Amino acid sequence: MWSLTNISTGIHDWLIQTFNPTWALIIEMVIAGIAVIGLFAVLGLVLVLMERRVAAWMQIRLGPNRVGPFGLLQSAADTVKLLVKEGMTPDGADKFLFNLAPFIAMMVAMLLMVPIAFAKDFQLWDLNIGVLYVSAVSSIMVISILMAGWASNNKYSLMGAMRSGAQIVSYELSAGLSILTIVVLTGSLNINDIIIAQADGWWIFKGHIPVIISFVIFIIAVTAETNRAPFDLAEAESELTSGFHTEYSGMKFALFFLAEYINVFIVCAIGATLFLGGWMPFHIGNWESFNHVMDYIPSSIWFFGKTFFLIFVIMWFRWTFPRLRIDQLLNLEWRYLLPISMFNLLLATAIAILGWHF
Amino acid sequence: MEKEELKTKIAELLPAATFEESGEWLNILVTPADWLSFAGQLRHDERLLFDYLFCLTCIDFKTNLTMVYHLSSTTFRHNIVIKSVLDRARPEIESVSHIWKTAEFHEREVYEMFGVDFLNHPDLRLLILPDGWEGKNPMRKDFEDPVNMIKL
Amino acid sequence: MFIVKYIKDVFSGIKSLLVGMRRTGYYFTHHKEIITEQYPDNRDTLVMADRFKGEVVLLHDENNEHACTGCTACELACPNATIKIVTKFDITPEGKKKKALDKFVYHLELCTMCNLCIIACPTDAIKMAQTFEHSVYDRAELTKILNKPDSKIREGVE
Amino acid sequence: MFRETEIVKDVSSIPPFPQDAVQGGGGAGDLIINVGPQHPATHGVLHLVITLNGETIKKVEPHLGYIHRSIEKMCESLTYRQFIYVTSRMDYLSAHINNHACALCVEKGMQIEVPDRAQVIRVIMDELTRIASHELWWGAMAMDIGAFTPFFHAFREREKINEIMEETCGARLTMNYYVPGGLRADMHPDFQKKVKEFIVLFKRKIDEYDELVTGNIIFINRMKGVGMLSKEDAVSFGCSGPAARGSGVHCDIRKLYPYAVYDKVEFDEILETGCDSLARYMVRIREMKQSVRIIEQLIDHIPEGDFQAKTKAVLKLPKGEFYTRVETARGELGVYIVSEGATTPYRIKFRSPGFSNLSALDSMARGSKLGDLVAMMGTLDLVIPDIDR
Repeated sequence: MWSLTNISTGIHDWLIQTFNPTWALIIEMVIAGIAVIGLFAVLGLVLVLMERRVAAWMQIRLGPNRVGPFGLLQSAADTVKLLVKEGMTPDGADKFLFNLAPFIAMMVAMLLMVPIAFAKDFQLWDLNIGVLYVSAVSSIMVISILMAGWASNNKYSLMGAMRSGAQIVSYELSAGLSILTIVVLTGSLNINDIIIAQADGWWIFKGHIPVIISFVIFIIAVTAETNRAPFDLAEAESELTSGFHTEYSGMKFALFFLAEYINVFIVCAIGATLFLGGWMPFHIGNWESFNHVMDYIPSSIWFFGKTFFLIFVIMWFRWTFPRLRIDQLLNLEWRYLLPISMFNLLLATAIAILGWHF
Repeated sequence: MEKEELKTKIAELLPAATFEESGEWLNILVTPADWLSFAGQLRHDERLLFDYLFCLTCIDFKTNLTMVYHLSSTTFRHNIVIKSVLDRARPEIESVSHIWKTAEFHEREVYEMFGVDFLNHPDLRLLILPDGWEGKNPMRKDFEDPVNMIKL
Repeated sequence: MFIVKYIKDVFSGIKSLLVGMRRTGYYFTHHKEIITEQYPDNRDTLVMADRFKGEVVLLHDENNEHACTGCTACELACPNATIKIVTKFDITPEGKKKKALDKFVYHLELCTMCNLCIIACPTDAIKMAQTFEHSVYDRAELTKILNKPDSKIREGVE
Repeated sequence: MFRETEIVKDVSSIPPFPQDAVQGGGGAGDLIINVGPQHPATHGVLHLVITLNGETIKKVEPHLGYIHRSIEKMCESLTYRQFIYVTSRMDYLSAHINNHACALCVEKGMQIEVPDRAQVIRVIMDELTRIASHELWWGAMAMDIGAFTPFFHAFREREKINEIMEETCGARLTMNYYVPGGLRADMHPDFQKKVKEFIVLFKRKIDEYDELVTGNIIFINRMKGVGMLSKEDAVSFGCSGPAARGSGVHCDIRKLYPYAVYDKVEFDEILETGCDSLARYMVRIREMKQSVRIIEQLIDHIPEGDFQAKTKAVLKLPKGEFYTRVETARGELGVYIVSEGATTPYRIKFRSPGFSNLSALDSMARGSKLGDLVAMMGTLDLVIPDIDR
């Protein structure tokens, strides 16, 4: 089976042999940092292009088709445009917080990248509380939005930020509860353990009804948490012009923009890991030969395939549904998602204890 | 109700009104002093029920300003036109915005375009013209704007 | 019962959302439905409707002759002062003075393509052209003189 | 699925808003925001000063005039043939219908008999315009609510109508096709064929609208109970068109005071009694189907004959006053001409539907959420040049 294991262990061994352990670790960190930043840039470009294409096709348009072959370089051109634009800071703004906010958004997105297993044995840090880490760090996101909204000294921005605060805090709950379903079934918070537990079938097939319910709730909750339509109340174009990033321009805007897409990628990666087996190929119980054939497809392709499928679903939502109103949004969480996911967690626990899953 | 019926009915309500029947609808000429009480009667009288004020405007006849109210009833489907001649130097008439709510906006428009002062209007401010507009009222016949008006 | 209604609500809600997603999903997979026109690329094949009102032109025939008598009917018909006719006096072979067109000034920047001048013209000298790419760098370029240099009125047009 | 919002029905329970607050600082806890003159939801240069308490609207105050061109004053210096074209620029989405109102008024004054052929073509054109206008409204309103895709789907059908218009009238938006006494030109030879093609296409596509928007649970919850406009208020505010018919006011000019050939075709006046945004939405959706019904009845029965009556070269209305009203896509458009017997009107007044409909916005919006305001503005279908004139 082709995997990235050899490359990563190779580099590690070479570094250990060449330098003393401290330096080796530092160099490894630098490499990881550069890799993450590189991944960020590439993902940002790919996801923006994907969003525009998905939107265009659903809207019976062609989408970007001018820059480069099939418009593939469109998002690169956009990046250049945003880079050379003037990044204005409004006069009445709290300058320090205003400039800090996009970087916090970006930092959160970077931190979230840590425990994700991109392929077999290809993970920045095999954290034993990986799932907990993700749900803890992702709630820092709201701080950057509140900061941006408050520091802009703009009424639209402030309203967007306040909406976003209420929204993210509420939806953390059901996202967390639906993650717990898997934790209960696996019995571990470690992301690698969760993936290994799905070696004989993904949780969405093995765990039947409770996992399917929690998968649906998870998708809804993370769509809300990443502020994407139909839950894009924080930027609600037709109501608040552009919400919390009304006053941002140039690179600072680009950072927010990028952070949004990276967040989408990360939550989809988590969803794919928990429910669809991460890099684990499609296995069915003890059909050895079938499983063996599936193993020939590299694990990174499995991972990215599943993640991009979930990203597509979230984009599909965005280009189909109207936006909810703020009170309806909170009603949906507190009256529907939260009770259902609590009940569902109970169900999942019962199934886990009784061993009714496959 | 037909024109004649309307005419007799209205003559009962307001003997001072003068009529003109040449047009499509019955035209009634009232004095500004009579207007407010007459409007209330038109709106609430059982047999008239003019509840739909569909057009409110003013005409500058150079010698006077004439307010024109087009009224209709959604119950009986009859229409009348009320006219009231105002003094051009000091045009004043009672507001009817509490009888027909649509009059509030229309009267504000007439106020700024013709300078008609509506007494007891709840919020008589400029609606269309920019804040701090000074000078004459644009829709009057003697208004000249040397910058923006092109004479053909 | 409350619970039954609750569950029913949830399912009918989800169903209505899925119906919408099926529609967008259909268009996502059926690219034949795409209706985008790639304008500057299809310029060669682009056919404008024959009545399209692009700009006013004065018709000239192959002898560089037009049918404009300089009667200013179009100038009077125009609501925007778009057309200005400048006339001159020609000397006919009999030695009489005759009014004729000197310059047909047309301000494209003022024109609203209302077509009233075309209706007003008694000799059908002007018509609407199907051009529509009028953008220029200088506003002055939009003021045009429609009669070509040295053009004359066609014989027999009164 | 979601709980219905509690709309504050009794507006008087909200304390009156201090007048000076709009100019300067607000009352305690009030947030004053300016929606417009440049804002994605106003679809034009409308300026609303909104006083908010949290997300709840306390007062909406429209400030107009950003696109005021004083068309009424302009028309005073244009002849009766010339002034019609200006009115296309008022409610640019129902340009044909505006022109129709003006042409009718001049014809009424001059007592011109319009040939049957012209009248039938006028009605077909009016109804096509109405469909096109409602299509645009549908897409734009869905976009206000937050769904972007319907906008493009609506434009696909609208484009077909525009093509028909372009072929016959020579323009896509401001056609100036109607002249006093009939039409400027006869219909294009392909006109009937194209319209029939459009009807086939439209009937197939209108069901998609229901799938995409009308049946959507989020959409229904955004619209239901939002922007209540009672029947009495609708009449008192002078609302007309779909905005009033959503409140159950019988106000379709085509039925009440038929003009052209509207008394010879069969169609239903759509009335909804919901009084809310959803009712106004449903009125427009159902009205499109009625427009198609009218076109279907007429398209095969366009009588032969002249498309224009013989008129004098210079039109002079006799001294007097003339008022005509027609049903545009937004409601009742009244044209009031005061003539002194000259070649130009002495005074012209356009009673535009948008102006009256807008005046109802304040009382509709009080007590609801900021997100509802865009839904209300969407279903009132405000076209700003129509309001400002």
